[in-house]
Formats: sequence, structure tokens, C-alpha cells
Amino acid sequence: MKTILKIDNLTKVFGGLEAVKDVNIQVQEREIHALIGPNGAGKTTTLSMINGTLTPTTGKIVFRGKDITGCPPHRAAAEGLGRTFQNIKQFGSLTVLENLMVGGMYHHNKGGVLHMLLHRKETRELERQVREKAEEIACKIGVRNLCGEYAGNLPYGRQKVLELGRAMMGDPRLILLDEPAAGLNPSERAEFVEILNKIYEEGIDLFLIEHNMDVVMNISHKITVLNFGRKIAEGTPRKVANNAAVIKAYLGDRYGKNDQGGEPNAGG
Amino acid sequence: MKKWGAMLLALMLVVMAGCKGQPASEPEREPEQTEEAVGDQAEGEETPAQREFDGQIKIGLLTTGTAIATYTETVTYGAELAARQLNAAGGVLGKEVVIVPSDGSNTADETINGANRLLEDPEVAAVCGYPLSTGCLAIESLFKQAEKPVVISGTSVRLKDETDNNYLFRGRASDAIQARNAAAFLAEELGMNEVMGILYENNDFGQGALQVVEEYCKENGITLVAEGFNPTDTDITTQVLKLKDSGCQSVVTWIAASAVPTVSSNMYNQGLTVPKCGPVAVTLEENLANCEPEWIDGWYGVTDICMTKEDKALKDFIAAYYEAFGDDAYLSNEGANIYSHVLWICDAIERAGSTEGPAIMEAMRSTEKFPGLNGNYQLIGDKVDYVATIDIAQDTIVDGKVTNVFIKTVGEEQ
Amino acid sequence: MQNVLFQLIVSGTAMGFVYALVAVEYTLIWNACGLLNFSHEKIIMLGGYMFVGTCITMFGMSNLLSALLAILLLGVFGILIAVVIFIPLRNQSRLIAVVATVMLGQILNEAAVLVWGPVALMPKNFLSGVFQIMGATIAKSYVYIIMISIFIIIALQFVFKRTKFGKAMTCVSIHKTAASLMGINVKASMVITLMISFMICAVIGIITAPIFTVKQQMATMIALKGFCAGVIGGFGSLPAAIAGGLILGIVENLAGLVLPAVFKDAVAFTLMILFMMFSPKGLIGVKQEMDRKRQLRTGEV
Amino acid sequence: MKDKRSILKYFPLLMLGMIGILPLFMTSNYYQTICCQAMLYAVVALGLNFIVGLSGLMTLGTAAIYGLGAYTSALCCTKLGMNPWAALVPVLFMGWLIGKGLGYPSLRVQGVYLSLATIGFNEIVRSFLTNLEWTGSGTGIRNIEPYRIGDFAFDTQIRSYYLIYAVLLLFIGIAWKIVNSRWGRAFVAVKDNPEALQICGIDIANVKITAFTLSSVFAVVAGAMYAHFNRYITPATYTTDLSISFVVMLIIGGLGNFWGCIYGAYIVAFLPQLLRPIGLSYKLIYALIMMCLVVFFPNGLIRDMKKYLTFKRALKGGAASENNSQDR
Repeated sequence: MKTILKIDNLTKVFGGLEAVKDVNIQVQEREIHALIGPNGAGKTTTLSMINGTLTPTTGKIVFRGKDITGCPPHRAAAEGLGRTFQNIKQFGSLTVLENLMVGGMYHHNKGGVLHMLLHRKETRELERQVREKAEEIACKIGVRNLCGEYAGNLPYGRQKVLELGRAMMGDPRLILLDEPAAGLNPSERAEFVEILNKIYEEGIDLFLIEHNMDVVMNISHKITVLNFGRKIAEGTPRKVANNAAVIKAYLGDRYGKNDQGGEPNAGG
Repeated sequence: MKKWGAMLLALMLVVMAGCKGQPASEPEREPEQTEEAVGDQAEGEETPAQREFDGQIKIGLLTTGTAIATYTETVTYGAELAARQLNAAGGVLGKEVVIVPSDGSNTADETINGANRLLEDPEVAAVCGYPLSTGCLAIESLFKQAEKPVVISGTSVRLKDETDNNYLFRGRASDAIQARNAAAFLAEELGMNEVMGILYENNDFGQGALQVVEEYCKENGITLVAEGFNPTDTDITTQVLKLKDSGCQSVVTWIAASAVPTVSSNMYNQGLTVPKCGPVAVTLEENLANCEPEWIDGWYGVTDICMTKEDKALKDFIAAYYEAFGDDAYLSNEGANIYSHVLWICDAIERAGSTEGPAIMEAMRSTEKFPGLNGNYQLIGDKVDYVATIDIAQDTIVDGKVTNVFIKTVGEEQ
Repeated sequence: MQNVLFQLIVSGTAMGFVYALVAVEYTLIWNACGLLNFSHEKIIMLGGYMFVGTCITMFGMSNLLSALLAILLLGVFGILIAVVIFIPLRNQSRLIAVVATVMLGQILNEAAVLVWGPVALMPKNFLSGVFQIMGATIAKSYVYIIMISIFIIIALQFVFKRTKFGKAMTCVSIHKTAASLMGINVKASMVITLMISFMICAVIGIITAPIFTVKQQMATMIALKGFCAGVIGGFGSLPAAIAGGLILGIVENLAGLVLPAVFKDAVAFTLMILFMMFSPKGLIGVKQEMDRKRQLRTGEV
Repeated sequence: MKDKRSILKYFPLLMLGMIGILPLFMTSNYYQTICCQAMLYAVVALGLNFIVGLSGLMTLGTAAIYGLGAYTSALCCTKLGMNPWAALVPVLFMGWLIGKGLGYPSLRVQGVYLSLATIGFNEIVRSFLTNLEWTGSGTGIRNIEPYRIGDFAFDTQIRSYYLIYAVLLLFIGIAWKIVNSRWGRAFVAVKDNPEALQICGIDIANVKITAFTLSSVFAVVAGAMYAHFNRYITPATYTTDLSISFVVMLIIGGLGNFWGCIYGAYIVAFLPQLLRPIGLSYKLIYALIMMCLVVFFPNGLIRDMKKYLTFKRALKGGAASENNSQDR
């Protein structure tokens, strides 16, 4: 098995606070990798550093053999790194189809505006391609009948799905998912998991943060646990579920012994 | 939504009532409204007195609207007064003289629209008004195209140098006369002929004067120190100190009316006590009232007409003006200029015997010493300029109040 | 030359306080509504007109009484505008609010001519005269401006830091929704802020009346420079407004020595744009940056 | 532009056709001049739509760009003796330059800061145009020669009208292509959610700068047309007030509404002229009407009218545009 994403000694310091400290994660190809941990453990910070929204203080991120440490997000995305957000970020005043087409803009773009105006045939061709692809993905994620609707008017669950679809439009090799199941009702969640599995079967690897243990235990092959910015455990779902440190972290959190909610980007 | 919509409407009504109600409550403002009405409702109802006339002669009046409201008020009254007097004397060619005002605002675009609006009406025989050189430069070609004479009040020399337009008439002394005489007065009359300062307002008005004064100083070997300020400046200490530092013996202050209090107070406070000579603005009644007497005391001003001059025609005009429009009506030399312009145009129409543009133009071009309040009108050179005289006045404190003291009239009559 | 320099610094300081007061006045609205009041130049003008045109000329009241009444009237006007424009537009795109306030300014501008006549007004025997400080001259009005702006800023600081009402307003400025959830009446706080802001505008209009004269364009430049002062000092902070105003006033005056003085405005705006680009938080940002660097250097964490 | 099912689909074409035959009814120079101004405004507004309407950036410096276009063309013709058509090359270069120059700061300067910075830019430009001798200082540049093809000069109002009409059509075509392309979507996406656009692999810096460049190119070309149509330009024209008028056009037309730019421009150009008969207070009434339009129809005259008239459609189309505030 090949490593698709390799994180070495990743550290992020906010002011005097170490949000993430010396984290090492290796995401293997053909694997659904989950990142869990109590609130404020530094999960979203880690994800943001991988995709380039935040710059790591120290450490190294290698994606498909290429060092992408400190790359701006659009560069990372161009490398094949998709992402969804915990709190939905879509383009509310574009229709569902247009949302998907924006997602595919990187691969169906050539030159600037002037180039586009001068090469009308090529433009039409690119437009046709991206539209076809968007329709295809819309079918896949089950929003085909909503294509003409403004994304801002969709129900929450659909918006989450749409965000995933948009990430897929960029032909990613790996999608980073930030709490994909948060806020979904059980039936939506089941549907979402189904879509995730479908995507995985297509050959796209997933790296997700999730609070919902049902989802995590169900679909992930490997789990990394963070607490207070440090990696405390890693392994198969079964192994992690029985890990003493993990249980302590969660139970401790639950019983309020670790009263340190002030970390930035707490839980995303 | 509905609630505050209603409130907005209420506010609108209050504002409207404020604007409409205010002028109406003052009797002297009524003429302003009537002539706005005359201009736009045209010949709706005729009063018995008007029936004697055999049609109308419309004279367009290009104002600056609310952008330079003082100008608008005084020229509307001035033109209206001229029209009333002409009509009282039986009209022109047996027709009634009607003034059609149009707002040219203070931008070139709006001036063009305002002028086009006047030209659109085929009954408008000629147009007068507009004091900003930029606007005049913008509309000059429209009148050539429409073959209607226009009497402008912009003073820039470019209006003469760069145009080739027989329909363009300037009914007042240009910068070449005004600013040059201001400089000449300081240099020759007062003997300050080594270093001269100029403080100019940074727009077409001030820069036009700057150019003229620069030329004058070059010809006469005078060192010129030029300092400009922006029309919106509220503090010109830097400029005044620079002038003071340069050791100039006298200063030409070419500023618009609204800047006079700022400039004079700054100069007074910084102790720039050398003789100063400014344009019309420094002799205006309104400014004298808005400045502390000591700020402006002793300043010289070149003006088209010194309003305190002992002159029968001028006194009559002023008396008639205040009688017609009330004592609170605003009067400046611009009003007197426009009054003269309307009379001049009508005189030309009378002589031409027609209201056709080309005929009026020819009659106006061949004017010989038509006596306007601001001098005699006669063609100077081959185009544009018709008036060559200006008055020089000095602001002097009399009984604790500043008044204009007429010094002399300068400029060569043709 | 030294005299000149000193004089320029003194008059720059004087103008700086005018800018600072303008900055304070719109910062209040910015904090409470998240909107910039682009009509403030006309509000200042309105204050001047109310003072001279309405109170002194029309009602024939004494100067002091007129000033107080004008401030009061503007306060009422502020409430009206809050209800009519600012509250309805608070959730709209900011651009729309900006344009609405610009239009309000135009309305006031046009109305002023029609209501108060075309001629510029000037209060008689009001704050006239000059002070001499070490050979430099400063108009009396400026001295009053300096004192009043310091007083206003201290008073506002006190209100915001010490009173319950002020703290509520601070909350509104930080997060409107959260504040309203905590039971703070956001609308009421907007109304009150607008009222205070408009009253400060009136104060500016009244004190500057003897130097600028009351006319349509009396506040055009100080209003824009007020924005510059705010940006240079640090947007949203009141004491920083004074620092920004002072820097702006002095720099633009001194720049007049080097450049032709007509480029004074260009210098001011360039300064503003440079600050925006390199220190968007203004002087406050510079200070924070320096503190941070010092911390790093001394190894404190 | 989104609602393809609407019968109003043909309204824009009707509008363009009407503009085309307007001179047949408005034969006076007065109305033709205003029409020409309105069409030039429409070109600027179409360009501004990319920044303000679609990308949601608040810029209030358009008048300066418009003015720089006019000055570039006028200076090239009067000082360098270039052909007006050839002068379009430096004009376009100028537009590109301004677009880049303003685009980069716009990455650092956000929201209301950007509007202040652009006002500053406007004032700086005006200050320089007023003071530099080679720009004709306060009195501006005169005797700018009109465009001509062979012996046919576009020097009368009616000829200029159709020249400007052609330019308007050209730019409508270009803008329409762009708005309905991947770039148009990217502009809207920048407004809605820049972060999400980034993770789609798009550099938002690039998108914003493209929007600025397009906008300035539209504005400079309109400016150049204006210079050769009016044949006289002064710096006093290019005030912040004009910049704000451009934004008002967009708001009346509805932010981001393609055809709204055009009728917005016509309303802003014509309304004050129609109000002139009122007399001195016409500008006051104009400002009042404008404020009411802005306050009551913040999503654009037609869009909000539709919403008020047919409630059903509002649920589908209008609401989305209302939600996407750019308050960030």
C-alpha cells in the first residue's frame, strides 16, 4: 500500500497556545481514515493545515510524494485535495448545477477571460464538458432533480451533500471531510454514508473528522485520535475503541475534568 | 416595512414642506418661483397685461442651479428685472421678453444638458449666463451648431484663444483684463514691482488667472511666487506661510467667493499684511458680512462693477432690483452683468429686427458702445470679447463695517 | 524656518483634532450599526445651518442657547434618521446602506440651499479671535475644538467602559445577534448611538462655523479626511482617532512644504491607502505588531 | 438572467431594440446627448457589475477610471497626434494597468475599507488631473477629434449615438458571454464564499483581479468614447459623486442583475432631466426618489417589483438574492 498523505511532526502555535503538537499521520491509499478527538483537540486545525488554509508553525505535509507544506488552498486543491467544511460553505446565489460547475472550474479552465473570449469553440466545448460532468455528479449524489434550485434554498442535508459533490468535481484523490454527518438526521446520515461509500469505491480516498461514532466505526478503516493537540492513539476502529487513553480522553471530557474549552478553533 | 415606509414618507413631506413653504412664506422670493413657472409651463395663462404683446421672445438663462446658489439667485433676478423693464416699455419688436432658466449645475455634462435643453426650444432666441469657464468651453460648439448667440460669463482666456465661434459673446472682462489689471495695479500703482505672490484657487478660475499673472510678471521682470489651494481646503496656513516666507511685497489672491473668509482669516492670523488684490469675490457684500472687518480691511478687488460706484444707471438698477425682489434678495455684480446682457441681446434683436440667430449674431457683433452697467459693449479684436473695463475697489472699514470704496475704472475702451 | 515649522505643527494639530472629532462621530455609528455614515459631512453642515440659520437668525436667540438648541435638534434628527434609514437597512448589503446615506447627504445639501438661502452664513461674535502660543497663532475656535474633542472622547470612553448602557453598546458593536440574544435592545442602542453621533456632528458644525463659514461645502474635506484619520488611527477605536487625526493633520501640513500645497489632499489619501495596505488596523495594528515582536524577542510567551 | 422560464426573457432584447430606434422619436440634440450619456454609463455599469454586482466588492472609484480612460485617449490624440482608434490601444493598456493596480490592493483591503480606499484613489486622480499642466489642468482638454472611418466622422449627435450604440452592443455581448461563463460563476462565488472557491482550486486573487481588470477596461473604453463624443473633458466631471451614481445604477437595476445595469443607467441619466421642469428643487426631488428606490427596492426595481406583484415567484428566485448579503 502506498501512502497518499504523510504528515510529519505537524505543529501549530496560536500566540502562546499549542493547538497541534508534533502530530504524525499517514493516510494510506484505498483507505478511509478518520480523525477523532474531544472538542478542542485540534482536529479542524490539522485539517486546515493540510489543505493550506492555515500555515503550520513547523512540520511537513507530503501529499502524493509532493511537499505541500504552506501551499495556499487553491494550490493544494489543484494537487487533488478536496475538502468540505463543518459549517457549510457553498455559493448561495448560484444554482445547484452552477455550484458543481464552479467546483469543476479548475479542470475545465484555460487561460484568462481574454483567452476565453477569443476561443469560442474551445469555450463551448469546456462548458459542455463541465456541465455533463456536473450533471453526472448531481445524479450520483442524488440532487439531479434540484439542479435549477438556488443552493441557498436547499435543506441543510442537501447542502452538505452538494458540498461533497462540489469537492468531487475537482477530481480529487483525497477528500478531507470536516464532520460530514454533523446536523444530519438519521436517515440523511445513512444516505450520506452511502454516498461516501460510493465515492470511496470510485477510488477516491477519504480523510474525515467525525464526532458521530456510528459513522466513524462503520466506514473508517483506520482511526487517529487527538487530544489537546497530540496524537494519543491510532489503529483500527476496534483497537481504538478499546484504547485506555482514548476512553480516558472522552470520558474525562464528558465528566468535565479537563476544563479547557478555550482553545482556538475548538472542534473546528 | 410598512411602518417605516410611512415614516419615510412623513420625513419627505416635512422636507418638502420645509423647502416649498419657506420661500413662499417670504414675499420677496416669489419672483423666483414665477419665473421658474414661466420657463416651464410656457405660455399657459395670459394676464391681461400680456395680451398686448404679439408673441414672445424667449431668452435662455443658464444658471448653476443649487451648485452655486448665489449666482443662480442673482442672475435670475437680474435677468427677470431686465425682462420686466423691457416689457413695461412695450417689449421688443412688440413681443414679450420671457426668461427661460435652465440649470447647468457645475459640471460640464450638466451644462451641456442644460444648454441643449434651451436650444431644443426653437423659440429661444439667445442664451446668456453661466460663469464657469469649463462649462462655457463645453457648450460653445453647441451654439455654433445651433446658430444661436450665447453671452457667457466665463472669464478664461482659452475661451477666446481656442475657439472660432462668432456666436460666442463674452459680456464681461476676461481674465486677461481682470487678473492682469489686478497684478498691474499692485505692481504699477502701488509700486510693488519686485516680488509678487499669487494665491490661486485650484480650479479653472484660479489657474486661468495664474496663467495671466505669470505672463504679466515675465513681461515686467517681476518674480512670481505661486501657491495654490483646493476649493475644499479649510486650512491654508501652509500656503500663507510659504508666501510670507518668500518675502513677496504684494499678493494677488484669486479665490472664489466661498473661500474668502478662510483665506482672509488665515492671512490675517498669520500676519501677511502686504497689499492684496483679489477678484470680484473679495468685494462681495456677503463676504464682507461673513468676515471679521479686520481680516479683509484694505484688500483691493477688481470687479466688473463696483456696486458703490457713483453712477446713475447703476444706482437706478440697484434701487429697481431691491424694489422688485425685496431687500433680502441677493445681489452681486453677476446680477448686474446679466441684466446688461439681456438688455444687450434685446437691443440687438431690436436692431436686427428679427429673432433669427444669425441676424441677432450680426447685430450683436456690430454693437457700438452699448452702455452696459459693466462698461461699454463693443467687439474687441475679432471675436468673443466685448467688454474691456473693470473697476478697482478697496475694502475699507467705515463705522466698524466694511464697505467697498470705488477707486477707479481701468481698461482701455475700444 | 523653525517658526514656520512650529506654526505648521500647531495648525496641523488644530486641524488634526477636527479630523479626530469627525472620526469619533462616524466611528460611533460604525460600532453600533456596522455602517459608515457617508452623509456625515452634510450632517455637520446641517448642524451649522441649524445653529446660525435657524436658531440665531430666525429665532434670534443668544449664541450659547442657539448652540444648545441646535445640538438638541440634531439629536432629534438623528433619532429620525435612525428609525427611517439605519434600522431598516441594518440587515441589507452594506453597499445599499452606503448609497442610502449618500443620498441622504444629497437631500440635505439641496434642502439647505432652498431653506436657508444661497448665501454662506457666519455667526457673529462667536469664538472669534486668536491665541498666540510661543509665536504661533491658533484661532480660538480650534482651541475650543481641541478641548471639546478631548472632553467628548474621555466622556465616551467613560460611558463605554464604566456604565451598563455603554457596555451594552460595546456588546452590540462586537456581535449584534449575540447582543440581542443577551437581551440587549439592539435597535434602541442604534437609535441612541445615532443621536449621540449626530449631536457630535452638530458640535463640529457649530464650532467650525466661524472658521469655515456655514455653507454647503463646509465639511466636504474634513469629512473625507475624518475617514483617513480613522483608518490611520485604527478603525473603531476612539482614542486612536485622535492619534490618526493628529498624524494626518501634521503630515499633510508639513508635506505642503516639500510638495506644492495643492497636493495636500493627495498626500492625505495616499497616507490612508498606505496604512490600509500595510497596517489595516492602523496605528493600533502597528503597536500590536511592535508589542508582539518585543515579546518574541524577550522570549516571553 | 437565471429565470429562463420567465416571459420577461424577451424584455432585454425589446429594450435593446428600443434603444436602437430611440433617435427616431427623440430628434433633439438634448435627448440624444442624454441617451449617449446613458449608454456610456451603461457600459461602465456593465463593467462595474463584475466587481460590485457579482463579486460583491464595494468600490467607489469608478469615476477616476472613467476619467483616466478619457484623459488617456484625449492626450494621445491631442499631444501625440494619434488616430482616435489607435488611441484605444493605450486606453486598453491603461485599463489593464488600473485593473491590476486596484486589484492587488483589493486583496488586502476588504469591505468598507475598500470603498474608502477607492474614494481616496478617486480624489488622488482628480487632484493630479486638476494640477498637472500636461493634462490641461483645471480647464481640461479641448478640441479632441471625433472618431472617423475614412471621411465619415462621428461628429454629430446622431452619428455618435449609433457609434456608442454599437459599442454598447459589443460590450453587452462581451459581458453576457463572461457573466454566463465559468468566470461569471467564479465572480459570484467570490462574493458568496471566497474560502469555498479556494478549495475548488481557484485562486481568488486571480478572480478578483480579473474582475477589476474587466471593470476598468469597460470603464476606460466608455471614458474614451465620452472624450471623443464630447470633444472636451474637464477633471471636475470625475468626482466621487459620479462614482456613486454608477453604483446607484447597479442598485436600481439590482445588484448582479445583468440587464439591470442598462435600465439603471437610463434611469440615472434621464430622471434628473425629466425632473428639470420642477425648477430649483429638482435635484432635491431626484435625491429623494433615488433614496426611496434604494431603500424600498434594494434588490433592484424590476426584481423587487416582481416580488411584490407575484409572491410565488419571489419564493423561488428573489429570496436567494436577498440572502446572499455581502456583509462579511
